[in-house]
Amino acid sequence: MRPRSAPLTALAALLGAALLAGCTSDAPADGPAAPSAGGSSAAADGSGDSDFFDQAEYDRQLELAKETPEGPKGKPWEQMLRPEFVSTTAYAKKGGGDAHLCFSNAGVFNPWRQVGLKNMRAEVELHEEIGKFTVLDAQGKDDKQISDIQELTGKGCDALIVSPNTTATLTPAVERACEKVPVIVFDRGVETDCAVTFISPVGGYGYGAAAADFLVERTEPKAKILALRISPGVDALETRWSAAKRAFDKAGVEVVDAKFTDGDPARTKSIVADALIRHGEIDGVWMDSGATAVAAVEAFEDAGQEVPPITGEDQQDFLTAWKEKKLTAVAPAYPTFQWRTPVIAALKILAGEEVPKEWTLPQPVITEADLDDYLKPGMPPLHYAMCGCEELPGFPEKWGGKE
Amino acid sequence: MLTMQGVSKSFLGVRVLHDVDLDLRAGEVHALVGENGAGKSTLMKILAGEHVPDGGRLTLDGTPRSFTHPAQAQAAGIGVIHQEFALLEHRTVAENVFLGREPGRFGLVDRRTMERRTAELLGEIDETGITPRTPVHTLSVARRQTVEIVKALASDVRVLVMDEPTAPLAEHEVARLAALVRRLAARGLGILYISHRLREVFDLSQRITVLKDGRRVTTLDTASTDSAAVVRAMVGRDLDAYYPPRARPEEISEPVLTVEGGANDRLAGIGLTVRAGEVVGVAGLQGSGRTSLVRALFGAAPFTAGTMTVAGRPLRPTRPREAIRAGVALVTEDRKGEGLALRQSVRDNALLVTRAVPGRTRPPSARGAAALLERVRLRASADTQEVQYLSGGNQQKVVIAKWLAARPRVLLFDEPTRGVDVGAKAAIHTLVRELAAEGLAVLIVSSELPELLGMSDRVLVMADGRLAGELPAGATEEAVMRVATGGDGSGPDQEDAA
Amino acid sequence: MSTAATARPAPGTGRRLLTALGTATPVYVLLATVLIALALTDPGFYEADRLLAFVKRAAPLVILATGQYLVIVCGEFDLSVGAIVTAGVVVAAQLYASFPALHWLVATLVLLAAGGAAGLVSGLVTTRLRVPSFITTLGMMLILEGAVFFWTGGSPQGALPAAFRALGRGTAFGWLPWAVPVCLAVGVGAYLLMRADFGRTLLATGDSERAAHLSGVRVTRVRVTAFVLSGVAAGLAAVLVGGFSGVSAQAGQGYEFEAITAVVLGGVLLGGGRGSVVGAMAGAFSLQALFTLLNLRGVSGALESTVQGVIVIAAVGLGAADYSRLRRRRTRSPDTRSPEGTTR
Amino acid sequence: MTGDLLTAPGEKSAAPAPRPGRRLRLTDPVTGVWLAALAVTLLGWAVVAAQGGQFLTTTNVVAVLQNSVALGLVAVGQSMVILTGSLDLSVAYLISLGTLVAAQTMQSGGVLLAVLATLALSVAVGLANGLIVAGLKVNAFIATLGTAFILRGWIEDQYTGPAGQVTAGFQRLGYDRIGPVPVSVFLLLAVAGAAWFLTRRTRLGHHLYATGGDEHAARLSGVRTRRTVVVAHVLCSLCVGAAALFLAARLGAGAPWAGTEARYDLESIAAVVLGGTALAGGRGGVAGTLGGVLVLAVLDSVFNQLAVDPFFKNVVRGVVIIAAVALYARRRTPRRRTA
Repeated sequence: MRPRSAPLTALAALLGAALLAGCTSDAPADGPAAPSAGGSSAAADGSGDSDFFDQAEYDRQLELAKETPEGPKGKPWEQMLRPEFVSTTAYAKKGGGDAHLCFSNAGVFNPWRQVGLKNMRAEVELHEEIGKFTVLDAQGKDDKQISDIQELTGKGCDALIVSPNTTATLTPAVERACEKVPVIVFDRGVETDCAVTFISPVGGYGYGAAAADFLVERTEPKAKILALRISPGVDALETRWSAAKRAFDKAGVEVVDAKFTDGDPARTKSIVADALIRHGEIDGVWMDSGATAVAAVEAFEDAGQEVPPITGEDQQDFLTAWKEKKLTAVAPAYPTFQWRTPVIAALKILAGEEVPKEWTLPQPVITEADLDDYLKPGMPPLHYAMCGCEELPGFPEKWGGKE
Repeated sequence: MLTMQGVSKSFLGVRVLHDVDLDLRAGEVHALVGENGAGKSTLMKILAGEHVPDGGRLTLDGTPRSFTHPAQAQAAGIGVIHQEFALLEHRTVAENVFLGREPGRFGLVDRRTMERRTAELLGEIDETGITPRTPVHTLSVARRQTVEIVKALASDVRVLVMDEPTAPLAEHEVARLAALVRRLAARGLGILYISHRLREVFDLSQRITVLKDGRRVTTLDTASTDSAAVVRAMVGRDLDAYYPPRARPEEISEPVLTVEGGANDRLAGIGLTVRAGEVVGVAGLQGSGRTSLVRALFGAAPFTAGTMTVAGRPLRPTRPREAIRAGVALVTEDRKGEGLALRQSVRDNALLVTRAVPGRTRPPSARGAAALLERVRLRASADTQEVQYLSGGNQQKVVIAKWLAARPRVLLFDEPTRGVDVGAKAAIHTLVRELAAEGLAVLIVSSELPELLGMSDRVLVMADGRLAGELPAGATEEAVMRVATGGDGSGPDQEDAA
Repeated sequence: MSTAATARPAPGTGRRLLTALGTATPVYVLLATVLIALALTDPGFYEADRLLAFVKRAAPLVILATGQYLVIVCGEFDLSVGAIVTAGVVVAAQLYASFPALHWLVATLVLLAAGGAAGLVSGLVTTRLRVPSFITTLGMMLILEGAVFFWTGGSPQGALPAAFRALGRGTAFGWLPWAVPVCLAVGVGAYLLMRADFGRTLLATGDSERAAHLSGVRVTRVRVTAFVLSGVAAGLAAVLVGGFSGVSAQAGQGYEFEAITAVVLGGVLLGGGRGSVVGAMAGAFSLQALFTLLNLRGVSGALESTVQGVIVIAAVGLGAADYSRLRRRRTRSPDTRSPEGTTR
Repeated sequence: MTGDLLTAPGEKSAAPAPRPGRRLRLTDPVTGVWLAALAVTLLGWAVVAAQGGQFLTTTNVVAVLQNSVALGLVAVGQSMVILTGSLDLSVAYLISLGTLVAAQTMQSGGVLLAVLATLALSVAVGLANGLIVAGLKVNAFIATLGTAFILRGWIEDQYTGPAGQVTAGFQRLGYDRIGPVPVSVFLLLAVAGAAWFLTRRTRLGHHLYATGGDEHAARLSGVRTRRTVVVAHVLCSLCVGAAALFLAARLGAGAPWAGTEARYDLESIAAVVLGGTALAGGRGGVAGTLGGVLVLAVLDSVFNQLAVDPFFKNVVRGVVIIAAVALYARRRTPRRRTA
């Protein structure tokens, strides 16, 4: 018989196997919890920016941004804001032996994540008590990350670190994992509090507002602002934008264009050039992330115009351009040093030490004043300055830099 | 049974059919003849449901019909055997036979019934070499045609339209086909038989309808007419001198092409000489190695043994390019598939060889190209026209022009006038003879024995991949067939292992 | 031919023009429409420096479309050009990280050669191993993207110096962007190439590989050459893109589809054998002009792709419809006959 | 495109007709790709074992199967359009939109309505694709690329992030399993089985192959080729709709990048050709496609076990895809010269 009946046979066989094996579910035992609105993110159910705006969270972030964190000075990755500690004795690793840490990574699809992963690996190297460090990369696929988390829970990890690809979609998988191992979530959150700790910097509102406030301060009222965004639908970026929009609206500054660049510098240059033509001049540029900031700066130069106040991020190329071209700029950061913290947290948890339920890291903003502290010559253009990696083993070569 | 009255068709203002009337009786073989472009194809496509006529009526058994899709024509009982087979190479015979009308219920295909009925149909026409499950791509051309016919029979056709059914067939296969056609007619089918070959037409048909320039010229009773009358009706003049005069002995000079002991997996012990000024014919049954021979000479399916010289220099072409460099040219049997780049202009086709093989000759200027096309008596509205829109005869002239541009020493023709209308045929024959007279060595392969015998200064006969004999000019067709079939009438069954 | 001339009605100027434009007619109409719309939207668009800036912006896509045209017209696809651009920019940055003093010309030549090498591999795999080029170049795209980031650990490590970037960003004589003469040179070069023997044999190969082979065309070499040229064009585009916008890990993203769209928009037949390189370049200009128009009209960033999609389908759809009519009209001169077997 | 130039078409000596017996042919791509899947599994097992790991654990098997579902569903749909000689590049965006529509409808209108809405959306997109390809005669590559752009614009304009909420009951489709076999695998097998039955046993299936094999011949034989192309596109989109439903169940919400980040468009085409279906249409089938999907999934799992750099994975995948198709091309070269 040609393989024409193969699928049917297989189906029958599987059904038979199924009856013998009985039914199990990888969904959380008590059924998936209905994710509540609020928390660190909100699911949108339609269009418009307001869906991403959460007044309480906004206020909280703006306050946090002003506070001084607890913790060792000069080591922001160990600092925390308003910590509420929880006991972790239940998770303390019994007996000696090396710890097995596992990490489900959303992916390394941008330089920020690449720098971050290097930080994390270097942090792991610092600790001899970590015997094994398993990383599964979901390559940006939610579906794969769900499977990765399932796979990792079956691998005898002592603790599981998760950097979720998407907030909402990974919730059930994380809940399931919580039942088996202590889970540490960082960067984006998930809509469950089952994780032992959730590590993140202050947040998108803080970022967006810091940048917007700077522009409001440096421009006249009624100024024309160009907003350059990467792409729609990314929650972290949407919160930045909604905070900025609010700040602009309040100050009466006009956002003449809000455009998506896809993170493509060529496209960014075209957009800025066309905006200059449409609006005559642009008084300020707000960006939801720094990837294309230098391209925007160049577009002004190429058009023979002075670069207006501009916001960027702590990426090396932007800091270099800032210094060399004496820009009026500010660089809020979403620091990559947060990739170190989960490892530290995991070891604390395995040692039974208490950790904050929400470990909120400081989120410094680079200003004219401290630009020189962050700009390290010899680092590659897409490096993120706020990596907290200067003291780590292998610096700067592992990060692609030179002494 | 089938009548067409006043059928007209225009393509954007240009009329290609004017008020054509035609009637077909049950059990009749009705031949449709005419030069290329006379409107035969369009008429056939209207019957097949591929084109919708602008005017006129079509009735089948007294019921008026109009088709907008081939499926409707089929359902009405009209089957069409196209010149280019409508077969799916990678599907089985049964799947092809029942394509578009698979048996079964609820949209399911009843394979068993399908295969059984295919076997029955094959049995009905005594075809034993094909099984329903054979994939079509493993079949020979003749057998594929049989599958096409079975396909038509499977849909209970009442009318069968056959477009140049013998064009791809060898002589003995033609005889088989003729027998089959007669049988089908005897079963009460009406058969519309389109052909260029008048001999078949007279052999098979009861009536002949002649089309010219989109109009019906006449319909004749086959029994009471002769081929001269039909040709006159087709071309509107007499064509007495079919073939140009042969070469006089003094016009034939030194050998240009020689082969000794040429062999490959299809050929063995080939030894031949073609001299400048000479036209040598190659006869043989389909599969006897005629095409393999010219392809070996051209390097397309090279000899693996033996020696070959062109103009005194040894040559062992392993690719056409090498043969071309040495001055060998091949006009292939498959004009559309191998001879022309159909979407390119007349000029680009004519210059293709000189452009592809620099060094042999420089590509002629635009004026040179025009002179070349005039030389082959091409009738085209402009040399920037795409060749696909030319008639078969004109296309063939472009192929010949392509080779002349490269100034060859040896011209190989494989079926030079296949699918070419009567007028263009004569022009090509004249041209071939002229070229020989200019000192080229010419080798012609043709399935049409009258053409071969009329054109050649001598005829080589092939059988089983070998040269079985050589006959002088003026040999009879019977003599050729005797050599080709092994001389003792062991019969036309000696075909390929198909 | 002399007999034909009398029978044929003298074609009107319009018809002759249509015939000359050939299959690319719809793209010229589209280009003209978009250019007029641009003029209405922004009267300053036709000032010399603005126009030059537009050409500069369009240059990478035009060059990619030119390369892609060569591949498509011989019956193949090249999906790897976007990856070659990305890889090119990253490789250049990496080169400068290791050899900061590298002369810009050397770096440029390295990129062109590397692009050509990638094209050579694609071409050889396609012709020798008979893998459909869609798959070959899809695989090449995965391989290039993977390899280059595997090598650099995810992101390029060096910055591109001003000298290297001049070709994509700088100007000659203070007013002429270098990208414009480069683009012009590529355009003229491709036009001449297509008129030359190579171009004609390339078209014939795309039309009928068998016929070309039996006419002495070295079809494998012709095809491989087309792939190599497409790769070199992508390498050149990488130089321009890298120059225009600097180091980026996603410099070439989406360029492969844009280039193919541009070529098809230009009336070139996917599958080979028909279409002009000028049409392909016009397709690229139309696409870029369309992007600019959408930008200038302030169409919501998100809806931009919808507009693009609709226009591409409409233009190509209209092209297919228009073309068949044009073809028939040309066909039916009295001495030529119905197309035979062209329906395939 | 690259036919055998060296053989005279008129003289193709017929190979002996294949014996009617139904023996397992190793040269058959379907057999080949399943053997390859087996080989990759064994290889993975050996390599992982050599590194001191275990490959064939329940966890891994579950992961392999689970990871095959979404791609499998899309690839099954893609096989049907490719068999018909067409192509669908809009699948990735359709998945994204599908998950969003499913999750949102489910939040307000219940599971049944959500399923119907998603499938209705799929039919609409498939119909649009089919009509543009068959009706407007736009090359499938461009046509579906165009619809992809249209869908993309729609998604980006309408959605700013994950939306909607899937009911707990529906989530079981994404998470439950029976023994080591996730229930979603049964969804895949059901869809694949239906597709297989459709292509092999029904009139429509015969017409799909016929249209892909030689559209002109099919049309002359009375096959409604345009209708067939349209139906193939609708069927493909329905499979994609099923994939969207599965992903919605798995993700618990709709995600605007669910389809694009996984590059389901190109990946599904890769899986289909890996499974031995000719890109030109007319040859191949669903059974091979499933094998192709499995090869990719197993490969991925092996990479996971060995902690291969994700960038390097792409290199290997590219090489595997090219190599596989090169092998098929070699096998398809008939051995004509031995006659």
